[in-house]
Amino acid sequence: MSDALLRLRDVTAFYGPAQALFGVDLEVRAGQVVALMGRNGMGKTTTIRAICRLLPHRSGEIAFMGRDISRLPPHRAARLGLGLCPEGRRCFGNLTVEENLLATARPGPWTIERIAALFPRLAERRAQLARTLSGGEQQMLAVGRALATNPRLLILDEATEGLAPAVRREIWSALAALKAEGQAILIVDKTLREMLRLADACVILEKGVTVWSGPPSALTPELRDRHLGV
Amino acid sequence: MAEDARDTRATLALLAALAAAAAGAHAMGEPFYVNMAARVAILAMAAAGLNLALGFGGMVSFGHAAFFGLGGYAAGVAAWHAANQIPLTTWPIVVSGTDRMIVVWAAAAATGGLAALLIGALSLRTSGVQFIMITLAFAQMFYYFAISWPAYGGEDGLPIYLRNGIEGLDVYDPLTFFVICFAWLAATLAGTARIMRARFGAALTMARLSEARLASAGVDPFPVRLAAFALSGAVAAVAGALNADLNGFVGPSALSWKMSGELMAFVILGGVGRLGGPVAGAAAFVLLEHFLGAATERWVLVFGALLLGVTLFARGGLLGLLAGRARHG
Amino acid sequence: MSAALALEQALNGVQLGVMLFLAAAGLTLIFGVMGLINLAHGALFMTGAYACAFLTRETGSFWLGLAGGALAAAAAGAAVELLVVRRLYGRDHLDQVLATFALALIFSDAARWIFGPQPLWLDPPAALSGAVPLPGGGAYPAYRLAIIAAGLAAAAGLHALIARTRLGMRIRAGESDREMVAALGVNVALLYTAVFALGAGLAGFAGAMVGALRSVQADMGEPVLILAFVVIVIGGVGSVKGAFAGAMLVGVTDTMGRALLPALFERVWDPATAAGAGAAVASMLIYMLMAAVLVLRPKGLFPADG
Amino acid sequence: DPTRIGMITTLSGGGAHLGVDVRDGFQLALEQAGRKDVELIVRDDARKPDMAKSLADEMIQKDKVAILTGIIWSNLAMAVVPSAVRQGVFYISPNAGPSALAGRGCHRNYFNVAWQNDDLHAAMGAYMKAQGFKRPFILAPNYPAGTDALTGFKSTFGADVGGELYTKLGQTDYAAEIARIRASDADSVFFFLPGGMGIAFLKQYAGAGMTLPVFGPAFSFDEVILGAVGDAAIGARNTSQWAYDLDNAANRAFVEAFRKTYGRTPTLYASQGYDAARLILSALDAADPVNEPDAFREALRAARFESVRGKFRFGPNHHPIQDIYVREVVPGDGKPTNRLIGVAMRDRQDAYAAQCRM
Amino acid sequence: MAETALRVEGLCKAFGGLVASDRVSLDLRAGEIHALIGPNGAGKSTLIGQIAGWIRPDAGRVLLAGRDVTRLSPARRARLGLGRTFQVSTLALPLSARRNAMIGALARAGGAWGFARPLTRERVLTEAADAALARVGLAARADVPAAELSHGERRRLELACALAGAPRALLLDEPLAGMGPEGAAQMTELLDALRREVPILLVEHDMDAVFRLADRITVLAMGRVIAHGPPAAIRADAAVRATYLGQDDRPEAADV
Ligand SMILES: Nc1ncnc2c1ncn2[C@@H]1O[C@H](COP(=O)(O)OP(=O)(O)OP(=O)(O)O)[C@@H](O)[C@H]1O
Ligand SMILES: Nc1ncnc2c1ncn2[C@@H]1O[C@H](COP(=O)(O)OP(=O)(O)OP(=O)(O)O)[C@@H](O)[C@H]1O
Ligand SMILES: CC(C)C[C@H](N)C(=O)O
Ligand SMILES: [Mg+2]
Ligand SMILES: [Mg+2]
Repeated sequence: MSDALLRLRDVTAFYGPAQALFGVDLEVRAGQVVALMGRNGMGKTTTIRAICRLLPHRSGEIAFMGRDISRLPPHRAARLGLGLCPEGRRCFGNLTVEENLLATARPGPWTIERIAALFPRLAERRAQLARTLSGGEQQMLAVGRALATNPRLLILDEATEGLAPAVRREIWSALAALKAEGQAILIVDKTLREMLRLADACVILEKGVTVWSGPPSALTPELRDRHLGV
Repeated sequence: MAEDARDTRATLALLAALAAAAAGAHAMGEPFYVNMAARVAILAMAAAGLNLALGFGGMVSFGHAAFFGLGGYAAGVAAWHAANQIPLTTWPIVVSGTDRMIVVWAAAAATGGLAALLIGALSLRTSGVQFIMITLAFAQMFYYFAISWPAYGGEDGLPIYLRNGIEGLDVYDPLTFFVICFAWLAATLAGTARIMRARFGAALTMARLSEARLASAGVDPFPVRLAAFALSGAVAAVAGALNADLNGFVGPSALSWKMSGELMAFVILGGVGRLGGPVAGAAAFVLLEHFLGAATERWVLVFGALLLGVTLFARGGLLGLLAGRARHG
Repeated sequence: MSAALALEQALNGVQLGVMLFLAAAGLTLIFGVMGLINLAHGALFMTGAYACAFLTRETGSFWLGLAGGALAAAAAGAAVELLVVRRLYGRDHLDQVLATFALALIFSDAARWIFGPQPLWLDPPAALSGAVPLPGGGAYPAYRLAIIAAGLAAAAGLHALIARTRLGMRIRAGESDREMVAALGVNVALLYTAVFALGAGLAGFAGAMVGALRSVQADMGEPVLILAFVVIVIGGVGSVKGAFAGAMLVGVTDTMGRALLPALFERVWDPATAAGAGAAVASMLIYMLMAAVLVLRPKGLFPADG
Repeated sequence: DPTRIGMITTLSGGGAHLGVDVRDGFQLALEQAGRKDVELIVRDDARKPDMAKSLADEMIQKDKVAILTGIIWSNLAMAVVPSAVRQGVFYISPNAGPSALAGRGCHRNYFNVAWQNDDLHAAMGAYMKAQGFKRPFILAPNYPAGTDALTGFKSTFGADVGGELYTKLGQTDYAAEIARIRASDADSVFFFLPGGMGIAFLKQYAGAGMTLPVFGPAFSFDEVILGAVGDAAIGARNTSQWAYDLDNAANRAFVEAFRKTYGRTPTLYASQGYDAARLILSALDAADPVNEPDAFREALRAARFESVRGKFRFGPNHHPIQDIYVREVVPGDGKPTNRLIGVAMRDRQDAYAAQCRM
Repeated sequence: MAETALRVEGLCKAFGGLVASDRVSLDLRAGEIHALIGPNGAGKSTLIGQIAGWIRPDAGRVLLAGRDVTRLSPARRARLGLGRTFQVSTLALPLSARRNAMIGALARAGGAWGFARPLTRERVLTEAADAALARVGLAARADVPAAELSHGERRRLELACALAGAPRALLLDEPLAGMGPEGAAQMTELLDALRREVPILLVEHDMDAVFRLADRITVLAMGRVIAHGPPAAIRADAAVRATYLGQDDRPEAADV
């Protein structure tokens, strides 16, 4: 048996006629932090879109909590406990900070107050329209919005992109706190050092295919050079 | 292209059927059905004009009744002035009314084309819904003007007691009049086919399918679209003039939004962006209106359901059923 | 023009504006959230009026009729969304225009079929018959005041719904990023049906109220639909605030134009000509307004995305 | 071959009950006559001139009718009649009587069996003047019959009125107009708003708390309209060439038969439809319209039928010369009804007859 | 020094508060491939848009072969010799590959105002189109509708459309996006060969291709040029590694 929270087997995906994923395997267990890695354009975001049912399904297995979700509409998948913080933040610009958190919130341990305590900056900006927030604040809001859905699996796609170093550090420490509470996280990020420090397992994609997976300790410099270009 | 050839064949078959229907009705001494065929030809011509903008150019105009109606009024006003022997203008030069068809057609085409040029120049600055709505609004402007401007009948419309004529032809003979309308329709379709196969058509098609690609190739989409829109308006106006002559009447309803909607419905019903689409659509409409109208009072309901069905399910329109799958969208 | 007359005409303008707002709010909401042009909106307005007339006749109570009118229109809207409109979201505007044009034809002919070709007459409730004195010596029909009040209340309610409730937040979020709303667990299909029903219900409410003032007939929705288009294009397609501003502008412009222009023209022409020309210019006035707004601000006064 | 009669009339929309009554009155007369050789084709014009025009063309060309009738509205009549009569068809108007067709535009094949548009209004002008009103506010829709109406009114009352207003044909919201009446110094209101327009106006007029006495032609106060308007109309006075309580044998029989067949009291239009049919039938007895058009025309001109309005004859322009009565709206059985209170004008002949050269 | 085909001077563009181009200057010389790289949202496409005339810059100039074209429409610039492809395909899918390419040659061969002669008999156009198709290796696919072409073939057709207009400078926005490994290799080869005919400003996320093709690289981040130079220098640049290429285990320079 497998205690996998999320499991992908040989998943393919297309943007119209263009194939982006050619065979992705991936597994996240309860309480685990998994880093999804690969160079630009290798299919990380696409994999996440496939998980969240934002792309039509072609082939392969996508299971969440032991249940096949490949045919579900996005909202049903989300309600099973996927909390997405998407690439590019995509906050609801015409809603206030508080409304962004409330609009899609679901009951659970993550209340608005708790999120406000995690990101005090958001609490200060409660009534401000999201589109007028700075990039970093929007990023916090996107993370907070995903948490407010009280997910079983938090999915972070480039959650530190374009952020000032200080803000970035705040986010990393918040994520460490989440991990300590047992929150499962699937994470994509450009800053390897911080990510690897947090991750329990790594998955590397190249041109839409899973080419390697294993614990961070097994990620040799040779592997990094070959697959991550560093 | 193979599809083109099929399209052309279907179009020719439709035209032949229309001509045969008129000839048959004439032989059986049924002038009413000859006139009905003329009505099909006229409406098909107007829809073919719209098809140039909407089908081939991708400009969803909800205001083509403006041009159709203006053409009708051009004919009506010219005839009114001729009948009452009042000059149209006395300054700077005296222009008198006329009942010569050729002059009326030229006047209608000029009026419709000019109006389309003006409306197009303003409307083509917008796109999408705004375009749909602003063309509708401009057409409504003409509609309300016609309704309330008392000089030419206002809401009551303008009866044309004397049909405009051509030297040497008896235009009161239904078959002669049909032949005139039919010739116009055939010329419109042939002209459209010709233009669409030439450079201009290629550019117009590209403006619809991929405006960015066209501009990147060094051709400004705006003038191409505007020219197609003006041409389309001119064709609709000539059809409007013929229609006024056929009915012996032109009124504001020729300018109403329902007329615009119906013209659009002909194009879609027949098949968007297909040469013969407007003919199939107009013929289906007129036939439905007449025979369904005779059979059931609820023909509008049936027509609506049919239109809905075609829009939702048969995306190539009637011609799509006849000549193969949809070209549009 | 005396002050009393000016006040009365201003109220007339506001009353027309309020009615237009109710009709336009649904249209603009539907467009803003779902990107759909709905030509059948006028038919939903008519549905509300017929349902109200029918229920009032059957139950004897105008109030039941009014509530039933709004509900019937909302139900019709939901049905239309589920059966037809749902298939049109991804399509281009041409298909939307045609399909909803067809729906409009079907609705009005069905109404003729069910209720007969002749108009129905509906009386305002007895409690609201008669006129209320105005300051300055005039008087104003109580029912029209009630329409203004109900319309403003509905506008306020709609504003509260959109601005304060979670449903409203989701509707607005859907305008901003439909995919993310779904990815975060909201059933967008259901949300759309709800928005469509809400818009239809508002239109039906307006139709029911106006039905008691004028007459209830199958083609009553068309002029309202066209005016509602003008309203939302002026106000900014997709913006409820814009719809309110646009509706008031159109209502007052139209009424004032009709009230003032003929009188103005009478100084030059005889009454018949002046009435004709005045009416001509007055009814074109709002279209000129619209053209001017679009030339100056192609996205309307309050663009939804800005 | 049977004689075909085409009836184009308004059966849907704001003025539908007018057409319905004309049709019902006409059909009643046909049934009573029981003639197998007369065929009636009825079509709805939806009060649209272009629709009426194309229906007329269809009836003439396809159905080959010999006689057309039925049109309610003057603007529709103006679109249809001139070309129809030119094509050799007879047109018998059961209602619309635009001045253009009574004067210079008259035609030998055109007969009006109701009244010329001015008639009832001219009678009301005379009546109101006699009653001592000084400043009536007058209004009508902006179309041929509307202009005829106000012209007719002023031709007897004089041009000095308290206010004059033209509204849009088919308009159903009169808030702005009522505000103007309120703000004027008028002492009474005379309006010509046929069909649904009158209902909307009267309801809104009462709802606005207006109390100036109202006057109008009979169409604005027929039994259908009174049923919709209710008590708001009580006290209003109107002019008519006919009333259901008019005392003559033909009328008594007609009202009774109509009530029996249709379960309602006939209106003015019903009486006009009835008279139109009876006129046609009387002429058909004398001649065939297709083969003997001249004889048929002479028979029409002789008007050898018993009109339900009593005395009836045609003037030289084929328009009636008749008495015009005054009626008052009084409380009735559940809903208000009209009562004959006097005569406004005797042997009224329209003012355009002199211009007609046939 | 080689002749400058295209020069951009101090371009600025802000969308509301977001600065998408911040005083960007660069040039494109005859015979070279100049790569423009940077994180998502760095402003690469926005820059291409401004060069091609789709987006009006707030400040700065665009010079095409020395001529200031900053105020000209995209079509005018194209007529002056600026060719481009788009990040998202702009092909007319229902039309054949040849028909797509013929449109590319339209302006060069006299413009759109021909109403009578069928396109199929326009020798200049067909020849220009066929030559361009042959150049990208699509000669055999000329009569196939674009919709039936594979993704890689479409990207090449897009290129052929641009080439049919005989451009004097070419802007390519992610020509390798969505291609499999072989497709990418083919396209890389094609671009390599093309540089001799027309200089290319290349936006691309595929670093293999970029480092293989580029004569020079400009790196954008948050609208600003953060590095500029030959590939080797860029690969070694700390700031570029930090913001774009990605970090290794060395301490992050920018991280405080
Ligand atoms: N909307 C789209 N349409 C077509 N192709 C796309 C689309 N989005 C991404 N792609 C292509 O799919 C492939 C995978 O992209 P994806 O965004 O998943 O990469 P990624 O690993 O997330 O890259 P990055 O590190 O840049 O975020 C790329 O080749 C990209 O060009
Ligand atoms: N019309 C616009 N309005 C507002 N913001 C815009 C607009 N166009 C682009 N942007 C923003 O400007 C920034 C630069 O966008 P641009 O498309 O140039 O990025 P890019 O470098 O091409 O990214 P990618 O590699 O993902 O294609 C982004 O943040 C984008 O969201
Ligand atoms: C209903 C009628 C009073 C109409 C009027 N007689 C007309 O000619 O239009
Ligand atoms: Mg990504
Ligand atoms: Mg880009």
